[in-house]
Amino acid sequence: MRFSKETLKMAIERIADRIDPIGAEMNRLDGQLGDGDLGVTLVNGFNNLKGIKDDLPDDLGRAFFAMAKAVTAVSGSSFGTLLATALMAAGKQVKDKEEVEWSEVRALLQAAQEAMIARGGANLGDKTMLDMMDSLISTLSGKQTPEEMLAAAQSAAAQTLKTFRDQPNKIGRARVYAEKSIGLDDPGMMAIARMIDCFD
Amino acid sequence: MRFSKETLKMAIERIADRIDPIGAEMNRLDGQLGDGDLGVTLVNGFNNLKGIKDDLPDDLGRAFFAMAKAVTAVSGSSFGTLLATALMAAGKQVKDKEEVEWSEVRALLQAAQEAMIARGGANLGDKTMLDMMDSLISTLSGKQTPEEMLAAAQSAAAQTLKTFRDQPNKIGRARVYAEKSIGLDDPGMMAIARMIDCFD
Amino acid sequence: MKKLINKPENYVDEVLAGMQAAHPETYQVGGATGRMLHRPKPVAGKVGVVSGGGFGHIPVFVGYVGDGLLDACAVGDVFASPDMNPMLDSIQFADQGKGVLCVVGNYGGDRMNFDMACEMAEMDDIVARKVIVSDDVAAAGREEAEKRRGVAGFVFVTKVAGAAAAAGQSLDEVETVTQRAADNVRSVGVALSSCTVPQAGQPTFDIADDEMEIGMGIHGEPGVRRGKLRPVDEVTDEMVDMLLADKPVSNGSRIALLVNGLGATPVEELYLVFRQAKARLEAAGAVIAQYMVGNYATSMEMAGASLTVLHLDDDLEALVKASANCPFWKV
Amino acid sequence: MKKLINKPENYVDEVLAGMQAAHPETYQVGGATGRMLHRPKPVAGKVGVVSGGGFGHIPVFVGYVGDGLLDACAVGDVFASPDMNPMLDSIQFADQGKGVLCVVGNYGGDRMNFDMACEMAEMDDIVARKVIVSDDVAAAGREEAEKRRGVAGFVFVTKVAGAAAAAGQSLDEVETVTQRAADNVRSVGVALSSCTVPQAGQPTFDIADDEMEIGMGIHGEPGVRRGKLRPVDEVTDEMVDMLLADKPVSNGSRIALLVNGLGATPVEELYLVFRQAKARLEAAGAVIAQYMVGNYATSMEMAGASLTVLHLDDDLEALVKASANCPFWKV
Ligand SMILES: Nc1ncnc2c1ncn2[C@@H]1O[C@H](COP(=O)(O)OP(=O)(O)O)[C@@H](O)[C@H]1O
Ligand SMILES: Nc1ncnc2c1ncn2[C@@H]1O[C@H](COP(=O)(O)OP(=O)(O)O)[C@@H](O)[C@H]1O
Ligand SMILES: [Mg+2]
Ligand SMILES: [Mg+2]
Ligand SMILES: [Mg+2]
Ligand SMILES: [Mg+2]
Repeated sequence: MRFSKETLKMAIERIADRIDPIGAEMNRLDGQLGDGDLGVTLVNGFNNLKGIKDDLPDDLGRAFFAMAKAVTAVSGSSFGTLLATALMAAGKQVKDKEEVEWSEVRALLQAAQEAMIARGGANLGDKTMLDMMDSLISTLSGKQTPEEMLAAAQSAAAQTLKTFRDQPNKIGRARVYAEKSIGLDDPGMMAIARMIDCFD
Repeated sequence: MRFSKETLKMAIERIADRIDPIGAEMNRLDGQLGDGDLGVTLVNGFNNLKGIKDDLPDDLGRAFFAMAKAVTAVSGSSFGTLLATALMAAGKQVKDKEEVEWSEVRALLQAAQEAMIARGGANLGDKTMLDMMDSLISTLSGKQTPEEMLAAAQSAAAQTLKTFRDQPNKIGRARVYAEKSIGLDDPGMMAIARMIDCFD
Repeated sequence: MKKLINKPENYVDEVLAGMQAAHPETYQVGGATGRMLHRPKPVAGKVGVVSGGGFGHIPVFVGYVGDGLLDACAVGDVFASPDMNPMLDSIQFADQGKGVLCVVGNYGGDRMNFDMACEMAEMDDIVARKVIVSDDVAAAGREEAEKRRGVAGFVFVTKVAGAAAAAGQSLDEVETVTQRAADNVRSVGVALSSCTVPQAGQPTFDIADDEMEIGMGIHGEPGVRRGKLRPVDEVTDEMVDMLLADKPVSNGSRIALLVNGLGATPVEELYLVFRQAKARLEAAGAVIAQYMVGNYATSMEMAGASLTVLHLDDDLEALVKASANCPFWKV
Repeated sequence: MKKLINKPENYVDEVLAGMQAAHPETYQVGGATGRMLHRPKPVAGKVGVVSGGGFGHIPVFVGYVGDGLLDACAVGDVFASPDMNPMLDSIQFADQGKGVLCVVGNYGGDRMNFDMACEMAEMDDIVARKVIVSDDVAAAGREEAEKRRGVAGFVFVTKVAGAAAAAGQSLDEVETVTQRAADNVRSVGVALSSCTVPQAGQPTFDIADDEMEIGMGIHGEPGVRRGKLRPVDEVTDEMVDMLLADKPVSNGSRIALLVNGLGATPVEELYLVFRQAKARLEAAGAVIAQYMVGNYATSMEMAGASLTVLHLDDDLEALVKASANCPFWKV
């Protein structure tokens, strides 16, 4: 099976299934440094995605765009906007295709990362979800199957959290608490790690 | 000499000459029962009248109307409005005449009194300037010359003040202080008495 | 006192100067004391329509000088009647040989001074008549309706008078139909906060942070009920109930509706009042043939809103809908 | 919190319902979430013009849906950007094959969400472009002009865009002239009191009874100077000085001027501001070719006023003066 709208549907189902406890955890984490709404964004976002998962268009590009729309409908939080941005950037890469090879997923992540940097104005190293994306992109290099990719992603995610834990946040709401953020995981990074775990 | 615009001009000059001390006295008196603005009305009113006295039209009716306009320009106090009403009512009686007999003055006062009752809604006996007008109208009956009329007016004014002093005010701002007003002269009555004295 | 003003004693005259500076094609300051606002030129061949009253209610009174509305208006101090002279100036300006109708709010000073102005005008052989606006149902019961204050109903009554005059009706006709408008207009307001007369410097009345007063007058005169602030739908219900109790509608009754802001209330909130008032009035059978939402009769920085209903017949409806134009209102 | 509202969480949607109820010939609520206001029908054969932004500034943004103005507008919560979806709805509604121009205030969320909406629209082969309004000279210095917030200048920029589109100009042309309007518009405001976001329930900021803040933003963002309230002529002078220091006028410079009330300030006071601003600008050589006085960009019950100057060229002057019509503004 190649990467298709069925893959997207499955991903939504897997994450949506576990989003409530993840949301609660992320609200707590975001509340330590920010406004504590990341979990709300995640829960509402995946609720919306669940609502459209059975009606995704066959065209992968349009499927990604439909997901972006669903995500943007929930709130004005940074994570939601950046996730939607990522989905749109990925969508543009696969416009007019119904399937792509698994090995192409890495290129989609790369396009997503670039768009998120352009949209959000943060840099790599600022201790945001961008840094998580970055290590995922690195680790997926050369991986061919979903199984290989999941294993690599999980260990990269754990490693990245560890690497950044003792650095300060340099962007967004958490920047004001730069000192306080040392020793704490970035909520956006952690959210991605938790989502990856959903495929285990 | 009959009653003409020259009579009005002379009356304005006489009263305006003495209006400052009268005004101060009336402010005090009005202040005991009302809002203490009667003197202001009198001073400003006669200032305005002084300003037009040399330009009074020959037509007595129009002369009275011009005086009414000048009086209304000063303020929204009851006395000013009623005085203007009186002047207009008198003016209507002598429209298109340049002179009238002195004996007609009583009829002018009567017309003035009726108009003031219609405008202000007070009754005779309420202890207002209307009661003063009423006793002047009575006393002028049969009098022919200005000298006779002045003497009669002065004694009637004094008598009227005395008669009403120990009665309560029944209209206007002073009504609220009805009890307190017993023993005090009504400011509007007193103002008329003082104006009559100016011709002595 | 928190106002964007210069010296309080110059407030009225400076605002009038600003109004003329902004709208010279509509407003000219005139009269011996500068307390008349009039159109640049009288409109020939029609009955004149004028008004006058205390200041601080813009657009009432003076803002309604314009096409199909007032020819001239006398301006008093804040919340105080103008004296008779600018009223007479206004009548003289507006008269074009066909007579003048004065639309007058039911306040002692305004009435008395307009009475005198009309009498004075007579001396110049000008026929001037008065129609009194007394639309505030909260000010007195039905049996004493003549004691009711004039509030936002002025807007509709003036519109009818202006339109009838513009249509070339005679003074008798203009007076008759304007009187019918005055007889058929009802208003009630709710105040949430006070205004401040510049020369007084202090709020006119006190009202707690969680209170409202239903039926309060546009100068802060006492209303029928002071109580806790309620949701806007309930407040609107209470006002609609008062209006309909005073003059009911039957199925198909055609009305004009004004949802009016008192000055400091955001227009967003006026749309909430409108939404509920419309629903309630239509449920009662009324057909809202014409309506307005906005600040049409104010009390400077008073917060609150009022509802005005004009019960229409064919003539009144045509006149309310006729075109008109002033800087605050285009129909 | 003293507001005529129902439940705070329903505030925006109920006001929109009221606006549609009052003006169905101009406003229709639409979009998947009811957060778009649009004209009953798109106008064929012209470039679409849309906007969107936080609520609580009526007539900005959504009140300017109308003839010669906006075709549709996305509506956020109070003082919060709408999400991308009603923006996309608006673009899709307005597109008639000639492309769409989005007039967007310079706020992070509004910009980002319109960026996404434009990208999304591209997927449907709709060409949508953005012009950013950043007119508040108090928000940042000249060297950082791109950081300035968008305030009442939105009114003129939208007018230009709407008129250019109505005149049949191409998207390139509409974009170019609208950008020129945005580049040539400057505003500054003064706040006297705070507003209250309904869901917050408390005033957004504190300000003493005798204080004003010059340059405060329309959500209560800090200004350039907080100080004692001064006479209106001096306050106006300070604002005019700031505008002219940022972009001077020379003898004969033609400008459009907006004297805007922030919501709770009586229109009487706006005429005082106008009077002085006009005198000062004319003394500096400016010719005021077009002007407005009233509540055109508000912050709910915030008291205060703002001045906006649009520096005109022949094209901009013609577009600013072109006819337009929405319930809050007829040109
Ligand atoms: N400009 C940015 N670029 C990349 N990631 C960002 C940016 N701003 C925030 N984030 C990520 O989003 C997370 C917070 O998301 P969220 O709570 O939705 O944001 P907020 O409440 O601050 O709007 C952060 O932990 C960080 O990983
Ligand atoms: N309705 C009335 N009818 C007749 N006279 C009146 C009336 N009201 C007041 N007055 C007279 O006017 C005098 C007060 O005048 P003024 O101070 O100008 O009135 P106010 O300040 O109450 O408006 C009273 O002493 C009384 O004589
Ligand atoms: Mg957050
Ligand atoms: Mg947030
Ligand atoms: Mg007195
Ligand atoms: Mg008095």
